[in-house]
Amino acid sequence: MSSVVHLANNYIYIASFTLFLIGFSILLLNSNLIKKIIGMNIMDTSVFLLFISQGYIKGRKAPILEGGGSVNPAEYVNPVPSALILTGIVVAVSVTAFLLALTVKLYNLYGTVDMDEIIEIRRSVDGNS
Amino acid sequence: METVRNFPVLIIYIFFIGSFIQPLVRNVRISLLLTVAISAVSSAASAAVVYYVRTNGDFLFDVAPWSAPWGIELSIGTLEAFVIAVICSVGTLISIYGIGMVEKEIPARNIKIYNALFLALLGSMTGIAATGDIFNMYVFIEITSITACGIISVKDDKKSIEATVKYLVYSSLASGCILLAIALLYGITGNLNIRYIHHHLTEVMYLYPRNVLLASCLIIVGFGLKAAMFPLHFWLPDAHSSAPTTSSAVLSALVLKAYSVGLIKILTGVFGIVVMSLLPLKTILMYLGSGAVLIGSLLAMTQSRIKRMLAYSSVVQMGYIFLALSLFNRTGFTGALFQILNHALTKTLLFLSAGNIKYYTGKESIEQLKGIGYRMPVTMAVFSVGALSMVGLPMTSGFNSKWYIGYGAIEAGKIGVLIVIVISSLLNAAYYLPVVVSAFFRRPSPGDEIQQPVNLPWFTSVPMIVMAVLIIVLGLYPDPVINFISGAAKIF
Amino acid sequence: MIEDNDIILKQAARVLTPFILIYGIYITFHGHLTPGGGFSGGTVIASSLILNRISSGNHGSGPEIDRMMGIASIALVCYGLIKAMGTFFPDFTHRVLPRGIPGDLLSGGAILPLNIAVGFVVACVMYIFFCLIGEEA
Amino acid sequence: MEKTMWLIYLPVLLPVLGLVLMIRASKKYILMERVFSITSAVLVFIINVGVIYWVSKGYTVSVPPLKVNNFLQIHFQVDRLGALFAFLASLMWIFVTVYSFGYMRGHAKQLRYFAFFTVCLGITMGIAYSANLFTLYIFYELLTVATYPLVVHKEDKKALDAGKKYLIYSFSGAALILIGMILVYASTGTLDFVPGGGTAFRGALPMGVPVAAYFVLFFVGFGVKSALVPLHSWLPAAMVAPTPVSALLHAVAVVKAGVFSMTRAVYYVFGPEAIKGFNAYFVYIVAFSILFGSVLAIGQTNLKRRLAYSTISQLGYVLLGVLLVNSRGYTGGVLHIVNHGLIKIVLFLCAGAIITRTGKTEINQLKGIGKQMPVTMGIFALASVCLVGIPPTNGFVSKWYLSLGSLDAGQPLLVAVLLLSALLTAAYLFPIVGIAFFTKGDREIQGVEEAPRSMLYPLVALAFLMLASGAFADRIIDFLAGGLEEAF
Repeated sequence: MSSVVHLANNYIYIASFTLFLIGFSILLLNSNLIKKIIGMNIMDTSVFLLFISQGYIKGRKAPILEGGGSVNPAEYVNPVPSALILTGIVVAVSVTAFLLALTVKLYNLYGTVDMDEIIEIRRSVDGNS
Repeated sequence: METVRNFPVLIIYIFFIGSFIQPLVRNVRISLLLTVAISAVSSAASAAVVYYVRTNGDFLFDVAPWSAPWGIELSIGTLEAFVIAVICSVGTLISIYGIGMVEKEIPARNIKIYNALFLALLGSMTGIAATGDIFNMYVFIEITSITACGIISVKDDKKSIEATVKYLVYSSLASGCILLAIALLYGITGNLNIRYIHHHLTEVMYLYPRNVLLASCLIIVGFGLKAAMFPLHFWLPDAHSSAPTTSSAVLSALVLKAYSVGLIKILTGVFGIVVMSLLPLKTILMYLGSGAVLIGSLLAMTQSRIKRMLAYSSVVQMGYIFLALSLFNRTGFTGALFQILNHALTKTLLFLSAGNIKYYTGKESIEQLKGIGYRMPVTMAVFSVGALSMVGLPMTSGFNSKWYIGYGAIEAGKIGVLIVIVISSLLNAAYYLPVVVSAFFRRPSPGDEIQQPVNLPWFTSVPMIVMAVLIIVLGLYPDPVINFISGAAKIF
Repeated sequence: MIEDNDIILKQAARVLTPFILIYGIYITFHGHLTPGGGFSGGTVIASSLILNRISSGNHGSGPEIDRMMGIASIALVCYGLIKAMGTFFPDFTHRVLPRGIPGDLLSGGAILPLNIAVGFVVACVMYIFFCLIGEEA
Repeated sequence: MEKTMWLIYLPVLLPVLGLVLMIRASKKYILMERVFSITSAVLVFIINVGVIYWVSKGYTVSVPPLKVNNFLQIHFQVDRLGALFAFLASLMWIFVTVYSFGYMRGHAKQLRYFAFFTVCLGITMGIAYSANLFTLYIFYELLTVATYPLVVHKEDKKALDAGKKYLIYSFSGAALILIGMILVYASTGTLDFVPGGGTAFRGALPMGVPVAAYFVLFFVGFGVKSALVPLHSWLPAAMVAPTPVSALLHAVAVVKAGVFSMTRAVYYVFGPEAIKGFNAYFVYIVAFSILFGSVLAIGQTNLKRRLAYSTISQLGYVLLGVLLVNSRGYTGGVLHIVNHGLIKIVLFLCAGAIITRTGKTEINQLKGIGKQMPVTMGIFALASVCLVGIPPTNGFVSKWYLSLGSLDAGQPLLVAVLLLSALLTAAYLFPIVGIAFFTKGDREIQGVEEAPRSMLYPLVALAFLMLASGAFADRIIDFLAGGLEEAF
């Protein structure tokens, strides 16, 4: 019984870990490059979800100042994780953009986006080259 | 003397601003010379930092106007100063070598981009070593992975693009794990500065034992994957062998080291000795290290192409570093740091000479290298110095790092580790010496008779000769370096 | 390959581009006040550039890319220098870029110029990406 | 008494200097490499004469240690044993260098041959002068690296295979010594050679590892280079090298370095008391090696391979003397280093002369060679007599001390082994002399004339030296006796 209660109030951890594992396995096991990139994004979003959920305090507002009044930190949620995740998102976007650019180049060079086929072609080319 | 305190940040700025300027430079030669100038300036600055740390000990430096727990701070100790000095100086030598060779391997339109990526890579590696904030370290790790993949794919041919994709996939896997570990640690301790996390972690550890265990496993897997720890090293041979010469030299000599230093900083800084001894880290690192050292050498023996063999031998040498770390004693740690310096020099030397051979004679596989010693005397002489250092001959720096790790193993009571090290240096001999033997003592196959010996332009041969001399000097008299390093080993 | 019967597209693009640009610039300049800032503002500016490029035909982009690359790297260098100023001469930035009254345009100290630089960089890089990938197809 | 003499560095560094000059200079003049190698050999010999003069006066010539790291130092110090070995090696080096002028005429890549030949001289001096285990280990490994190019000089398939085998054996031996060295440092805290051995080895060792385990590491490690039977197969294979190389390296420098380091390990690292408990087992291994080497030698048809197997068994004599761990055994063993070195080098040089003149390497092809090359074969016969150990010659003196030593150690069986092996030595040497003088020469041998003068003079000089060492054996024994009391 206590484990169910334990799971109940840690649902954030469960959600982010399952998402992480899904993304991890897609990125690792799938041979299609586009699917790999999608898997990578799922993995990154799950980590961002966990990171931001660490900063959430029940019953408080989002950390945006209206009209520059006096700032009482007690009313607001912890802003640090969301600021960090901005950088995290930028990093994830740039890695995705780089991977997409490489996929386009690979498609032009090999005519396919599937890593296994690419390895076959290269091995057959290397074999007789 | 106080201005030296902001040199580490200055080095990072110089590298990044230098890499931003690169696209603006008009012709290719100026951009290559700019790279050399910038890395030379920063290695001078890093030498000043080393001198400063040697005289007045560690120091902290707040990058932003806010102080530690909120702003990012750089904690520069003996370990960090040493690693920054290694990165900058070896980077300078590689960039000097690059003046002659980069134009020959990378298509002209990409050279400016290559130089920008090269400087950004050196800057982000210095960042990994210098920073005291783990999220900032994560950002630098990401920059290093992207720029490292960049300088592989800049060669624009089939193999390098495919190797880059593979490398980028693996490294984004690792980054995911590292970021998840950081999220967990942040969840428990509430801040990102290494010192503060360590402070809170020791209190809060008993409340969240599973979080700490999971975070440490994720960090080991993440950094292990990036630093080519033994079972997670499969991306390395493709990536390092299909990259252009200078980038494969930077990759295996410096990038792997930066990640292992990141691992050391987090393990000793964030977790600290108390937590580390609770976690089964010792046994994990020892078995993975021994696996790398033995099985890596066997894999390297089966290779027929030089660059792939050198790539596998990088896995072996990284295995030495992890083996030395697993000993958890002062001599072992000094051995690990000295091995970082030794491998950075030796591996760069070997990759550069392999690149030379490939360019001047177009030969890549080891059988074709018969009698090449007489065609390229300087390159092969330098290559054999590097090979003998890898084998651990007494007069070379390779022996000293093996001696320290071996002696540390005995002090830690693990004679098995010493035997593993000695067996692996024999295995290293088994795949390095045939190359040297066939270069000097085998007559060239009838096909390619020897033309007269190739004389290399000065900027290609000078860095290689400097590195060979450094290897021998470090072999004969490593004392000043080792006394400086053992300052970092006080934590054990 | 763009025949003249695409007048509608050209006219619509000519009408829309200034509004998109102003909106992007607004987001970039008010980065420290309203959500958005360098990155999102830069992408909006880039979208207006890309709209313009499509509407006026995918003609050769070699020199354009170099120019854009130049602008991006100049903006990056300025970003780096402003950051370096902040680190090495903290009091200098207060005098030149005042903290000001929270809430109005010049209140963010060094954040505003940084946002502008980042906006330029992102706009140029996005545009270069589009040209490169567009060229390949 | 300590006497610092900076000249010691010269023999160790000179050949390296010679190497560099040779590579630079020889592009212009052909003969330059020969001039350099003979001058460095003579210079080193002169320095060794000075060293042995001071050492015989009771001084130990040394140089302040160079600090490598805070564990290890490179330290040169010459005591009686080191001075004797250095003197012997440098003396013979001169003659063999002159001999190889004649032998190498017409061979390819002479520059590389003479360069590495001189470097090996420096490294052998390094081994002789080393004052701690680490310096000995450095030069021990460098010797393998420097002798490899000489072994594979012909660069044909056979030479490269022999070279590969040589490398594998030597590096595995060196690896064992590295482990032993680190263990010794960990348990005793120092690697320096202390006459009479480290005190730590007398009691129990901190790690609870028995002293015998340490000694096995060193015994096998150094045993590889001193061609003990189970680890000997690289020596006959290395006979592929040109004769001066196999003469000098495999009769004097390489194998003697192995035996010399074993003596250093027994008497200066572990010390006689520590070894006394378990030296019986090692002595029997060595005895087996003596007999096995001689038996195999009889079966060989190739002249140089037969001499190689005889080296294996003769080295067994030296190890026997060293491992008996009593003063007379020690004297006999070290004396045999000197005697065997002189005799074996003469035998190899005669073989070289025969090969250059007739091109024949098999023993049964040499029928009646005695009539054609009387001087060479006469010296060969003389050397065989010395090696067998017939009374007036130097071979007899060392065998006499060895048997006295084994009697002191209470091992009468060893005396029987010594006598039996003397018989076997006669069994594989005298038939050669028989074939040479007392059988009718067949046609190819008729036209052969005497060895060229540049090879004959060093041969004759070495023969006289061989006889002299027999006559003045007591001078050498007194020289050694001086160093005995500290060792025991």
